Amino acid sequence: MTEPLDPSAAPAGHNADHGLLALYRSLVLIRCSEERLSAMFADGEVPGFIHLSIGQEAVSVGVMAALTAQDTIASTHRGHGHAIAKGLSLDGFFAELLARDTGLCRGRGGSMHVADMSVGMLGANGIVGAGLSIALGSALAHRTQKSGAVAVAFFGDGALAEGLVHECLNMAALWRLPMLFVCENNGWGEFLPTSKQLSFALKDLAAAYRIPHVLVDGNDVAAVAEAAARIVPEVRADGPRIIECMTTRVRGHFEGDAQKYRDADDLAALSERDPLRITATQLVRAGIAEDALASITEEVKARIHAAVEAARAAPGPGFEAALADVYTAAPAGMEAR
Amino acid sequence: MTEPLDPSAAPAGHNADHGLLALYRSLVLIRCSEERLSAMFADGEVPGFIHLSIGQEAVSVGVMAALTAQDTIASTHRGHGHAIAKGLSLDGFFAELLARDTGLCRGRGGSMHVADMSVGMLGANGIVGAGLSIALGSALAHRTQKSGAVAVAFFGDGALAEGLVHECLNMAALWRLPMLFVCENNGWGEFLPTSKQLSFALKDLAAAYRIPHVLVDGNDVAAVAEAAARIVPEVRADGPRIIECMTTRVRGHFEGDAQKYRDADDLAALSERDPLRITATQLVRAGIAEDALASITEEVKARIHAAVEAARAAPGPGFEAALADVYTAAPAGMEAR
Amino acid sequence: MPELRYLKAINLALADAMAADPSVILIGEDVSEAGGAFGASRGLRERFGAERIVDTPISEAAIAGAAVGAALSGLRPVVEIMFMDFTTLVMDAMVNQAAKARFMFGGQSSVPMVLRTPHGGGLGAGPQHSQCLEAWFAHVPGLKVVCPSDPASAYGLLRAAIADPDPVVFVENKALYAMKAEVPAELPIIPLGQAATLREGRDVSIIAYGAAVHTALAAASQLAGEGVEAEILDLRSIQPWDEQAVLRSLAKTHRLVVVHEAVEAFGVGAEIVARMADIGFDELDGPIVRVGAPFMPVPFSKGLETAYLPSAERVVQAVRRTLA
Amino acid sequence: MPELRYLKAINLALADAMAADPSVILIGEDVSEAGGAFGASRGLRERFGAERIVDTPISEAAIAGAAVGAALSGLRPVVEIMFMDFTTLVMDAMVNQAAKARFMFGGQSSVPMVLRTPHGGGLGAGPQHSQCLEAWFAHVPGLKVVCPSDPASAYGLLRAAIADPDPVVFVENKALYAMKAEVPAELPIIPLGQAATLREGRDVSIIAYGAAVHTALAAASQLAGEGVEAEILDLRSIQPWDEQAVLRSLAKTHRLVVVHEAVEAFGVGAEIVARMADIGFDELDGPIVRVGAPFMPVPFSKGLETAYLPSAERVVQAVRRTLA
Ligand SMILES: Cc1ncc(C[n+]2csc(CCOP(=O)(O)OP(=O)(O)O)c2C)c(N)n1
Ligand SMILES: Cc1ncc(C[n+]2csc(CCOP(=O)(O)OP(=O)(O)O)c2C)c(N)n1
Ligand SMILES: [Mg+2]
Ligand SMILES: [Mg+2]
Repeated sequence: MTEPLDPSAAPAGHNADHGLLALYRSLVLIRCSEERLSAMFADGEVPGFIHLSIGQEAVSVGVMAALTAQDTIASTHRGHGHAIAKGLSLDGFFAELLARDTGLCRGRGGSMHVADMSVGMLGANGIVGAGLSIALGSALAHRTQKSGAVAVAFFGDGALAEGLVHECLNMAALWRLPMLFVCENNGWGEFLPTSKQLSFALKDLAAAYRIPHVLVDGNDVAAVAEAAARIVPEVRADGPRIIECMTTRVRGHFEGDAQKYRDADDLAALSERDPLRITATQLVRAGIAEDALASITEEVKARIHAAVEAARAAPGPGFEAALADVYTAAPAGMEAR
Repeated sequence: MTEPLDPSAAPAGHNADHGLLALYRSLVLIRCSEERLSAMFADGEVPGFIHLSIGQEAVSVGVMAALTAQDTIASTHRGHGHAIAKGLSLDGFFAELLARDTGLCRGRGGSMHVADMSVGMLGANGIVGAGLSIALGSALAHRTQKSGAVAVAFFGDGALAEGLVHECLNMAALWRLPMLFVCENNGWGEFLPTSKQLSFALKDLAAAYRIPHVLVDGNDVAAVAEAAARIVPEVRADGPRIIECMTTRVRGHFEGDAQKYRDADDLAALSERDPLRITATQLVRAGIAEDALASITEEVKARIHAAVEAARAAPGPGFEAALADVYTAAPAGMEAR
Repeated sequence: MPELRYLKAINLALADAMAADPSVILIGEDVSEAGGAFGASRGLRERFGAERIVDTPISEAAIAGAAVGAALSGLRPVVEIMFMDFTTLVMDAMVNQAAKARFMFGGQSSVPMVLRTPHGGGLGAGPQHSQCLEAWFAHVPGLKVVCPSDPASAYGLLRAAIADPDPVVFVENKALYAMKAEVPAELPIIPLGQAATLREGRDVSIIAYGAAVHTALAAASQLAGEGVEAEILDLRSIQPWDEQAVLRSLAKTHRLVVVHEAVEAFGVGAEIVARMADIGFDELDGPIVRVGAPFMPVPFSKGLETAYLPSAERVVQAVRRTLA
Repeated sequence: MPELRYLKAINLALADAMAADPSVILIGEDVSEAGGAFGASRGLRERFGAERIVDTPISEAAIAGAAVGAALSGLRPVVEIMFMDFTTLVMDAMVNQAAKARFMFGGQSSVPMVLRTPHGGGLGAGPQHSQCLEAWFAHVPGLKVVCPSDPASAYGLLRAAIADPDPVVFVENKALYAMKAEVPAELPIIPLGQAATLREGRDVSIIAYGAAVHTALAAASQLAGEGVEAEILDLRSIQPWDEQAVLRSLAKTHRLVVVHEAVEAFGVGAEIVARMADIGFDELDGPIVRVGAPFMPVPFSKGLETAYLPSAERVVQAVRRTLA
C-alpha cells in the first residue's frame, strides 16, 4: 500500500504489483480515458455508439489484477474498462475509437469491438451475451491445450435473460472448465431496471448449476481484487466460478442518454459509491498523500493526451486493406480465394 | 373408479370423466396407436422419423385430464401422446402419419408436426425447445384476452440445455403467465444420458426462478392426474408452475434405434414401470375385472383399425393445394400476393 | 400537404393499427416505458396500456417464439427487434415456426405477426449494428418481406403488414428515420407486393428499395443532365416482389440496374436479375448491372463506411455500363 | 480403384485431419459416444480420445459460439450441427462472431473453424429436417461455404476446409451419405473455390452443386439421346465460387442452366445467374434458366416431396427452354 509510484508501470494486470496504489492508477486510467472519450464524443470527434463504464471501473481492475497474460477475457458493449485493465495498447485503443488505421482494429470495429489478441482480450461485443460462449470456447481450448490458463467472461445483469448465458453456465459446469463468470450488476439493461427483466437472482441460478458464487461490492477495487485473487486459482484448479459485482452505471446506457427515466436522487447518490473516491479514501487513510494521487491523475492524463494526439495525427484506414482482411490469406498452395 | 365403460367416450381430456378407468382407456389408446405405428413403420408403411412415447403415456394422459378445450398445448418431437390425449382427431392423426390428404396436416407435416388447432394442440415440433416459446406466447394471448385458459409446454429433460427454455422460464415467471411447464424426464437425450448433458436439476432451477415445482412419478397416471388437477387451477389463478415427470423411454430415441448403448438389465427392468401395467394393477385392485380392461384394449384396437383403414383408403395430398397453403389467402381487397 | 417523418409514420401506423384492432399488441425490448430504442412506439403505452405494449427481457429468441404462439392463439403481435443484426437470434422462430406453421399444419392456422427491425448503415454503428439481412428472409417460403423508402409508404405498408394474415418481416432503414416528406392528409394503406414507379424514363430501369431508392433518384437526376432518362421503381415489397412491374419497365427501357444497400453477392438484387435474365431475356439490350455493398462487413470508420455504401456515383457508372 | 461411401469419406477426412493436426477437435451433439447422428465420427473417440471428440448438451448456440472462442484460442474446432435446419440457432455465432472477427479486429486473428451440417430432402424428414439454407451463409462476408457432390470431393474439400484459416460452413447432402463411388487410392486435398467439369459439352452449360449434380448428370444423359451435349460443372464451393470456370463454360456453350435442391427464389443460383447476366451477357444466346425447389417448405409426404425436389426431367425442360 505504500510502494512508490512508478509512472512507467503498466496498468495493473500481468505480473504487475497488485498493491492498491497500482490498482488505483488503473482505475484512474480507465476513468480519465472514458472522460476524455465522453468529451470527444460530445464534440463529435468520436463516432458511433459509446457505452462508458464510468462507475464500474473497479470490476475490470480488480478482476484483471488476478490474471496472467495467458488468461483470456471476452467482453461486452461496455468494454473499455476490461480492455484497458487487461493491458491493451492505449495508443491502439484511442486510435480505434477515433477510427484510425493505427487503431487496434484498424478503424473497422470501434468502441463495441475493441480487441487485443496479444494480451488475451478477445474482443468487446455488440451482441449481448455473445461473449460468454466465446469465453467458454476459450476455456475449452485452455483445457485441451493444458495451458493452465483461465478464460473470463464479463457480462451485465441484463444479459442474464439471454438463453445463451444459461447454455454456457451449464456447459462450463458440466465440463468443469477453467472459466470465470463476472457479472457486472448495475441494476439496468438499457432504459429498464433489470428488476423488471429478471425473475431470478444470479446467486440462486448459480446454486442450481452448482457453480460457486460470490457477491462483492463492485465499486471497491480492493474487495474485487481480493475476491478475484482468491477465486481465480480455484477456477484454474477446479472449474467455473461466478463473481457478481454490484456496481453503478453512472453515464446512462450510452453517451447521449440523459437518463430522464431515472430518479434524480438515485443519480445524485451515485457519487458516494464512486470507485475512485472509495479507493482514494482508503489510500489516504493508509497514509498516501493526496498529492501522490493527484499526480497519478496528472500522469495518466498526460499519457492519454499523448495517445489522443497520436491518434489524431494518424491516417484513416484504407478501403483496400479492409477488403483484403475479410479473409485470411489462404495458406500456401491452397489458393482458397 | 367403477363407472361403466363407455366405448363411445372421448379420450380423457375435455370435460371427460376423470376416473381412473377413463385415464386407462386413454393410455391404451396411445399405446395401441403407437404400437400400430411401430409395426407399420417396420413394414415401411409409415415414412420419416418416428419418435414413440411408449412408456411415457401417463404424462400426457394425466396432465390433459386437468385441461379444458380452451387450454392450449405445445408439444415436442415425441408428441403422439400429447396429441391423442388432447383429443385430436384419431382419423386425422393416422391419416397424417400415413401422409394422406385427409391427415390433420394434409400429409405435409407427419409425425413431428401433428397439430389440431380445433382442440388447442398447437403442434408437435421438430426443434428441441421451440414449443416452450410457442406456449409462452399462447399464455400471453390467454392473459391478454382474459380467456381464463392456460397454456402447457411439454418438453424433455434434454431440452433443458437449450437457452430458449430459460428465456421462457424467466419470462413466464416475470409476467406470472398462466403457463404450465411439463418436463418429461426420461433420462435420455438421443443416445446420451442427460446426466452427461446437464449440470443441474430442474428442481433447483425452478427454485431460482421461484416457480413452484413438483416431481411426480410420470408412469403413474393417477399420480400425474392428481398433481395436474391440483396445479392447473393454480396456474390459472396465480401463474407458472412446473411439473417434472420421471418417466421411461422404452423404444429408443426413434424407431429403428436398437439402443445398443443401453444397459440390458436397465432395459429389461422398464416393463416393471410400464404405465399401463401400473394402472391396470391399480384398477384390478380397485375391483375392475381384468376382462373389462381387456375389452377396452379390444375396442381401442378396433377404433385404431378403423382409423388406419380409413387412412389407407384416403388419397395422397395434392401438390397444388400444398403450394396454395404456403400463405393464407390475402384478405379481400388487399391482394397481398 | 402535411409533412411527416419516417419514424413518426411508423409510430402512427402502430397507433392506428392498435386503435383499429384490439388484438394487435406490441412486444420487444424497451418498446413500452422507453417508447422504443429509436422511439417508434413513443406514446403508445400511455394510450393503449402496458398490457398491449409489452417490455421484454433481453431474450430475442423467446420474444419471437412467443409472437408465433400468440399469433396462433388469436393475437396480432408486432415484435420489435432493435437492430436487424440481432435477427440472428430469432431465425428459428421466424423460419422453422412462423413461416411453416400454416403449410405444415395443413392450412389449419395462420400466423399473423409482424417483425419490425431496422437495418442499414451510415451511423457509424459498426459491423454488428448495421447489416441488411433481408435476403435471408426472402428465401424462406411462408414469410413476407417489406422495406419502405419514405414516410407515406412506411405508414401504408406497415398497416398492410399488420393486417396481413401471414408473418411479415418489416425492415426499416434506420438512416431514414429522420427523413421528412410531404404526405397526403389521409394516409392510405398500401398493398404488399406492389412496386411504385417513382420516375418515368425510357433509357434504363433502376430497381431499388429502402434507402437505396434515394440513391437511385439522385443518380437519375445526374443522368438526366447527361440526357439519360432513368425509370425508377421502388420495390417496396421484397417477398413477394412485383415481377410484372419490373418486367413492364424492362420491356420499355431494355436496360436494367438493381440497387440496394445490402451486400451485392447473394443479395436481393440477385433474384431480381435472375428472374429477368430468364423471363425478360428477350427484352435485354445490355448486361444487367447490380449496385450493392462490397463483400465485407459494415466498417466503423466514417471514411470506410462511406466508401462501403452504394453511392449515386456508382449507380451512374452502372447505368453507363449497361448503356455502353 | 477402391470404392468409398460419401459418409465414410467424411469420416476419413475427419480422422486424417485429426491425425495430422492435434489442434483439430470435433464437437457436437452425439458426436462422441454415438459417433454422430449419421455416423460421421464413428470410431474417432476410440482413436483420438474424448478430449478431442466432445459430446455436448443440446445447446447449438453455445456450441458454435464456443467454437469461435476455441478457434481464437488456438484450436481448429469442427462443429457438427445435426440438421442444417438447426443452423437457425447458430446464426449469431457464425454471422456476427465467426465471420466478422478477423475483419472487425483489424486482421489480428483468424477463426479457423468448420461447421459441418447435412441439408436436403428425400428422407421424408419433413419441413424442419430437410432445408437447404446455404444461400444465407454465402451472403455473409467472412464465411466460406462448401457443398461436395461425391465421396472423393467430400474428402478432399473437408480436408481443405479444416486446414483453411477462415470459418467454413461445410454442407453435406444427407441423401448422398449412402452413395458409393470409386476413388483414387490416395485421396487428394481439393482446394476451395474451384469448380470441376464433370462432363464436356458444346450446347449448354449446366451448373450444379451437391446432390443436384447427379440430377444434372442424369439430365445430360437424356439430352445426349436427343443430340444435345451438355457441359456439367460441379461448383463444389459456393463461397467463393468459381466465376471464371462458369464464364469459360458459358463462353463455349452460350447457354446456361443452374440447378440446386434449395428453393429457387433467392437461392444460390440467383447469384450465379446475376453475375453471368452481367459479366457474361455478351456470351448469352438464350435466357438463363434455374431449376430449384418451388417456394414452399419441404413437405413430408413422399409424393409431395418427389414433386418438390428438382428432377432430371425439369432440368431437361430447362435446357430445352434456353435452347428454344
Ligand atoms: C442480442 C442483443 N440484444 C439487444 C441489444 C441491445 N442492447 C445493448 S446493451 C443492452 C443492455 C444490456 O444490459 P446489461 O447486460 O445489464 O449491460 P449494461 O448495459 O448494464 O452494462 C441492450 C439491450 C444487443 N446489443 N444485443
Ligand atoms: C434444436 C434441435 N437440436 C437437436 C435436435 C435433435 N434431437 C431431436 S430429439 C433430441 C433429444 C431430445 O431429448 P429430450 O428433450 O430429453 O426428449 P426425448 O427425446 O428424451 O423425449 C435431439 C437432440 C433437434 N430436433 N432440435
Ligand atoms: Mg446492466
Ligand atoms: Mg429425454
